[in-house]
Amino acid sequence: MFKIAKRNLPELLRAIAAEQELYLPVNISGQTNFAVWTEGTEADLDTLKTVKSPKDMFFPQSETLYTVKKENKKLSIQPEALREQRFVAFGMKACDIQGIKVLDKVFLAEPIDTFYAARREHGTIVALACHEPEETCFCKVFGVDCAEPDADVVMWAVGEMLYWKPVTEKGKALTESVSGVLEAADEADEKAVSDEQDNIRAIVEKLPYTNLSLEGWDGNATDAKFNSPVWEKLFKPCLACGTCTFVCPTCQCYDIKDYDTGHGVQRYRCWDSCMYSDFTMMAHGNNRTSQMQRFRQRFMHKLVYFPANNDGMYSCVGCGRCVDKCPSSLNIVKVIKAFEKEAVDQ
Amino acid sequence: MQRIGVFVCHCGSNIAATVDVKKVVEMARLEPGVVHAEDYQYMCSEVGQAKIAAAIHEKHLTGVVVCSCSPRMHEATFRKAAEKAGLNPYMVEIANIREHCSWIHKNIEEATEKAVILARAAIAKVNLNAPLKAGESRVTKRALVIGGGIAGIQTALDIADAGYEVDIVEKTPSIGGRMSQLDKTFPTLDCSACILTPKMVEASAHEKINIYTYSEVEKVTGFVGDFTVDIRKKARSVDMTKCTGCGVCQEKCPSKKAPSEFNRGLNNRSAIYTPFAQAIPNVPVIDREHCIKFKTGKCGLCEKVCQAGAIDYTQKDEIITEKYGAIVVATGFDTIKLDKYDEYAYSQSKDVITSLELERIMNAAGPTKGHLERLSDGKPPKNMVFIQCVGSRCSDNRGKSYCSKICCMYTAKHAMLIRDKYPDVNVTVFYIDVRTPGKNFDEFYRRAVEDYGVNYIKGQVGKVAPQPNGQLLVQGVDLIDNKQILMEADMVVLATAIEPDPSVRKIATMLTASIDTNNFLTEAHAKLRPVESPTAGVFLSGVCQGPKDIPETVAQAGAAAVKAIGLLAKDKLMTNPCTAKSDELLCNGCSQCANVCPYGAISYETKLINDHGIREERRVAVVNNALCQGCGACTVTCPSGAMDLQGFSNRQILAEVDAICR
Amino acid sequence: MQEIINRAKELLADGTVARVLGWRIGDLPYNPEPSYFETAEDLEKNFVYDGFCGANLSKYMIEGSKLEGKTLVFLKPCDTYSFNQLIKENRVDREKAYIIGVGCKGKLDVEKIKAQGIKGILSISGAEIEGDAETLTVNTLYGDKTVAYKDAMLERCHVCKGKEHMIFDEEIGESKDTKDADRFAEVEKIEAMKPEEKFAYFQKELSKCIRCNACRNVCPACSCRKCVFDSTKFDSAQKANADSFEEKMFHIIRAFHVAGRCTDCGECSRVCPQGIPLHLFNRKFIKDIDEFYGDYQAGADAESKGPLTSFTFGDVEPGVTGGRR
Amino acid sequence: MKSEKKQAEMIREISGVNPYKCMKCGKCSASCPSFNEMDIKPHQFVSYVLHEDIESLVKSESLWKCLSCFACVERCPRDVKPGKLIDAARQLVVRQRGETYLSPDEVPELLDPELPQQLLVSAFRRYRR
Amino acid sequence: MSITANEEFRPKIVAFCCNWCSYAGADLAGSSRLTYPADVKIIRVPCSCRVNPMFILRAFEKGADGVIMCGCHPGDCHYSTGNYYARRRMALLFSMLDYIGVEHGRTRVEWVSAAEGVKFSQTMNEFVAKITSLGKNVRLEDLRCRK
Repeated sequence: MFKIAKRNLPELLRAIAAEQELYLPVNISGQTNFAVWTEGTEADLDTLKTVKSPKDMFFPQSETLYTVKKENKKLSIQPEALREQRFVAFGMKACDIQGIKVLDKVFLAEPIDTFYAARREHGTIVALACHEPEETCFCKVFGVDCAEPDADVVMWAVGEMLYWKPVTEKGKALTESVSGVLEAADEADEKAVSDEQDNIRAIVEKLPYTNLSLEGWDGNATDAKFNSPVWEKLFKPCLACGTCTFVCPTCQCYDIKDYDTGHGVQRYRCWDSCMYSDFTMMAHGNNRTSQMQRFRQRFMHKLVYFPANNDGMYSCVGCGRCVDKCPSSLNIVKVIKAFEKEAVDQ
Repeated sequence: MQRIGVFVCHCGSNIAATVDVKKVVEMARLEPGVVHAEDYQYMCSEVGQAKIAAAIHEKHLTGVVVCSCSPRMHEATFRKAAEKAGLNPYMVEIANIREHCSWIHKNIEEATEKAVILARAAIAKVNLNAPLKAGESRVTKRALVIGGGIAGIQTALDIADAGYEVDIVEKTPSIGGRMSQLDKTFPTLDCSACILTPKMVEASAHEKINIYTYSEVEKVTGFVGDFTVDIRKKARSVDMTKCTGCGVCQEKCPSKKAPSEFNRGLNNRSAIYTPFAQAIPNVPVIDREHCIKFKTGKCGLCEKVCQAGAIDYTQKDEIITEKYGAIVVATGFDTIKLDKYDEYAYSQSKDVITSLELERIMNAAGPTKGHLERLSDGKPPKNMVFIQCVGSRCSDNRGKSYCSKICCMYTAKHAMLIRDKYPDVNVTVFYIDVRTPGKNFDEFYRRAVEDYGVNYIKGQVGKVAPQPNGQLLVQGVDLIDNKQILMEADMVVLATAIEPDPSVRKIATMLTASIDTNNFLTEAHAKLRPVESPTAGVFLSGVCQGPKDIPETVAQAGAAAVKAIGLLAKDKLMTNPCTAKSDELLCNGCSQCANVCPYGAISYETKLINDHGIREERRVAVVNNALCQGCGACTVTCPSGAMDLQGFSNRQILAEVDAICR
Repeated sequence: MQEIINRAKELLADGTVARVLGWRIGDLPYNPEPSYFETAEDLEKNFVYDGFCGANLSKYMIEGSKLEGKTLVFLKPCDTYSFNQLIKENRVDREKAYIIGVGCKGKLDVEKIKAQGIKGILSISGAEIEGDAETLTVNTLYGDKTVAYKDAMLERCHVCKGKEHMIFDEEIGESKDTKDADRFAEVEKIEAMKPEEKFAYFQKELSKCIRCNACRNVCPACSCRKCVFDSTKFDSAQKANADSFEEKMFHIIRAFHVAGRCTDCGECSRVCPQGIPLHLFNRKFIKDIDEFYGDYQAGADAESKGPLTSFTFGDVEPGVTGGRR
Repeated sequence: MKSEKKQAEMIREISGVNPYKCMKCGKCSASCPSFNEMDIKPHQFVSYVLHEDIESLVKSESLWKCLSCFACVERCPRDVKPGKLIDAARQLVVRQRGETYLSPDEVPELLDPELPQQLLVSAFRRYRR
Repeated sequence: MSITANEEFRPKIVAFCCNWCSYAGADLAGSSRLTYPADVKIIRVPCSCRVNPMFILRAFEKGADGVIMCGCHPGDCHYSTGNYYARRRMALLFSMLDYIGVEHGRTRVEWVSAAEGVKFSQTMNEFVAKITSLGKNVRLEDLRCRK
């Protein structure tokens, strides 16, 4: 394990950025999101959750797939190059990393999504343990330990210090490249980190959602849940906006669109939301015609269909972003609780 | 995908001298959808048109772009040519490479590049064109004239003489209107009744004219060529088929306290009455408000004295529904109320009167049998003062901002007549300006001054004060002498502003015809379409459109008739196919489009809509193609883009923008 | 609040209304959700009306109007403007709504509380509709904190339109005028900037936009069945900001489409997950409309024609206005 | 002349009157109770302002003969309101006198309890501003 | 297609002209041989009230450097009232564009009658000069449309 004084953080960042592209949480006009570091950029490690999840770095909101050029009446196709430069995702949280694991299940399964795979291959994740979890957090429910994120490098912020522990080969290589700015940690430091972990875990126990039960939610629950009358009441406040899906670290649906540039066509993909009325719209119309059906789809997917196809893995990580951001204060927790209540009522 | 042919015209050297037409042809070939491109000396010539036709046949073209002069010049030519060759005419677009290109640019390279871009934009548009078909609608060969004054009568006569059925709807018991109330007419001083009555008789006798008096328009639906109108025939209480017009009922009627509308309330009439002796139809009505039989149930005298047995107390209002192809509005005018002009003491003294009241006083059939006398004491006046512009040309909130146009002339007429008949009466006229544009008008006014000694004073009257001795103290100013004038008068006559008859508001709403801030009906174009309303099939006759004197009214009445005849002469109306169209699936039914439509072409219907499997009742906009003129105001107002304009659709214009900016 | 619940129960019991549209108590102290209630029991147990009930329920009445029978809907003074506007546009049925105008003393924004560094919120007191608390006490995992009520208020409440309900069947509760700022001050500040500063300001704000459409979907004026930005009928459909142009296009066109119809209810700014001050667009149009064509408040009535569907002969010329200040 | 122009502008500004609206009907003069006392007549006020001859207007008898009865203001059909012009001209004169006019601070000293309130207000309207 | 070899900035300008007045005015400018730069390309619309703000933004998106809208003089609209609505719409839109920092002057409205060929050509000359002085539109273009 290594350490660096928080005040020396810019040195560390400079050292990383000297080698590769560096993404980290930055506050831009009041909101913290992941952004590219350039000299002078101030890191915001105090904000627990970025508004958008860091999945953007691996699966951007929109990316060009290929370009069709038109010269007179001839067409030529230029495929988009895959990512070749290495980069570091600095300051990701345990839940976000769990989110990336969910995305891996989708994009790294055959047929492999080459754009995603290239980014995963070239990205090194430096995680930060959650110093002060908040009331909207419920990662523990999905088995995530925010005191010990599963990353290439893990960091803990304790007092004036930042502790740095390389975990994987990638992490070790990164540590090697920045060793000049890191100090070796001693036993007292080990103790400080383990105290911090205890501290974090103790807070997690006190979080209002920590004891949320997932009983009844698994890959076999389709029949039990799909036809429940609860959905009909639950969806009512839903505005059919895409906030929950766009801040979610695991939502992976996208649409493919063409843009006419006047001298050709850019084919690009962009995030889509199952909350939108034109989601999976086809020539005959839409296979989910009501907002209730679309609403149900989102939660059935996260809590039933995804585990059914991925060895029981839920595609919710308990980051609580939807709890924070839903304009009508709806969220996955309310959904789970509503079914819990239904079970009790019966 | 369209199969487009591009035809580039040299226009002799008009285009070819500055635009490399071969290059335009070559570049056009590369555009999507283009399967044919050629150039020719004169595309609009027989040979040029034949080339287009040949290409349409040989290459199975679905669209044509002609790069030539302005579409305002030859669009119709090329569309016709295409239609002859079997192509829908609306699949033709013009790229204007002459007026907008070759004629204004000198550099051949620049002009050629621009011509290519203009061609490209036209091609991009044609790629999205859809065949359009002009709609057809039937024309009901019958006209409705609302208002039975001189304007309405003249319009009806002209239309009827052309062989079409005309109905006149008049709200009072007789046709004749304001003109029937006048004594003499300027500038010839003919007796008004003498020239009007024959026209009234002619109208009532005309086999093509049907007159509904004591009736009002209740409801109008439909559109140009096919209006359906409900007319309320108010209960007359007299059977028109039996009444002989003998007048005994009016003589015997014991209720004689109703103010006479015809005499502007200066005297009274009986409860059963015809407004005036020459009324047409000469059938009285019972004014139920004043009739003793209706008020108390007793009396019934008229029924007893009527030998024809025409009195029918049980008559009810009747609604007649009739179809019309054209509607002419001729609702006329009234004088404004004078309650805001108390400085003239109109409400305080019986001897302060309006000019229209003076007409009645001067008239032999009027309340004073034509003797000029004071209404307060019946004495003949010695000094009379006329005040001009009462309520006209006022930009404050008391009167009307416009000039009432007729007052200068009728005042000169009154002054002259009085001086002629009563030479010892002094007549003073206070005026701001004397406005006499019109044939023999200024000569007429000058005669009043020069031959009849009417005292015209440039200046206004500030106050009229009734004195205890019954005289009227007039305080005015003479701006030429720069003196204030205090004079005593026996009578003061106010040239009161005229305003559209109040009934016009309701009628305008029913017809969706627009009215201006003064309640005058708006014409379709202030200069070029002065007798048409913007609402197709509705025409304007007389003062309802703006202040007019009799000759102007008659001229406009004739013009409105011609316009109506032009419409009625058609068996079918071809509608402009470039009209707005609402997409029912996108329409919110929010009514914003109807708010900006100048033609009232948009209505709303509640329909069962199947939106990709969701069936629900929705309020949606429906465009009437016969009314829509294709301006596109609605399309921009529509936030959801449900409303689009055929021939100039959102996608077409965006495609042109894209092509130009490429 | 009990008075509101009791009245709702009465109206439900006597059959005046078939359901109640209100706010359902959340699972956190600050997240009640718009919801329907059909039983007295549900109302008694789960209805809430407090400082966090910022959601404008007017728009829900579009769907509510399609339901059988009348719906009792609670509207705050500012919400009633939206409701009027929806009536004007035939999007809601007045006959299907029983409106209780509820009092309001300024609504709260949890983001503003969190922005003061308060995290781990477990409970909040002082947000109740009863009483006149000037301070909120926030109990958190990391100790008790206090925030001045005013400092936690939504932006829109600082420029409150007033205490009057524009439309209602009955009113319950007192309102407080919370206006303490000039409605157009922010707009004027931007107007005074140099073009490059303006551009930089909006570029920075709008670059945060994630095109979640929350602003559009919550907006009572954006009541189109299908938005032009979703419709495949034109080449205007956009799903993401693939280029910085698109976020501008979306927000300008959206503001333009609601110009003259926007009641300035502030919901767009309230719901934006990225905290973009979207009201600055709408308010610019409102300010211009007021200045060019005379003061106009959308939703003040349900009949008048809006400023973009009317005109006067002497309107200002477009060229002149762009450069005025 | 330049100061004349400025004065004309000031009169237009103080009175809020647009003299171009005048259609020279003379209704003001016809209504004026002080007409005969005046050397410049009410309808002429407008043209003096229009022609920017404020000097003559200010020196005229009329300036102090106007009773401020506002008959002309009430009856003017064009919203030109000569009475307001003359009122403005008076103010111009008062302003030119400099500091000699009444200031609100002095009012209490001058205040006679017997003095009708209306007179005070009308004095203010005429001589201050 | 390259026109001139030098690097001189040639603006792209879109002009929306109503069919009844301004398009005819442009025709008159043409038949009177009143020149203006070829950078102006005219799109014919039935009435100025057909011009959707979307069209104007679209032109900028695709790389236009200036957009001008011409219609009948207020009061002379062929459809009586169309240009009054257009006037309000454009007043608000232009003010908004100014507000977000798009250089004032890239947009313009001019009322040109069918008889005003001279005015049309003068207006276009002025507008092209103005846009040329402002330079390339970078604040509202979509970078994907750059070549």
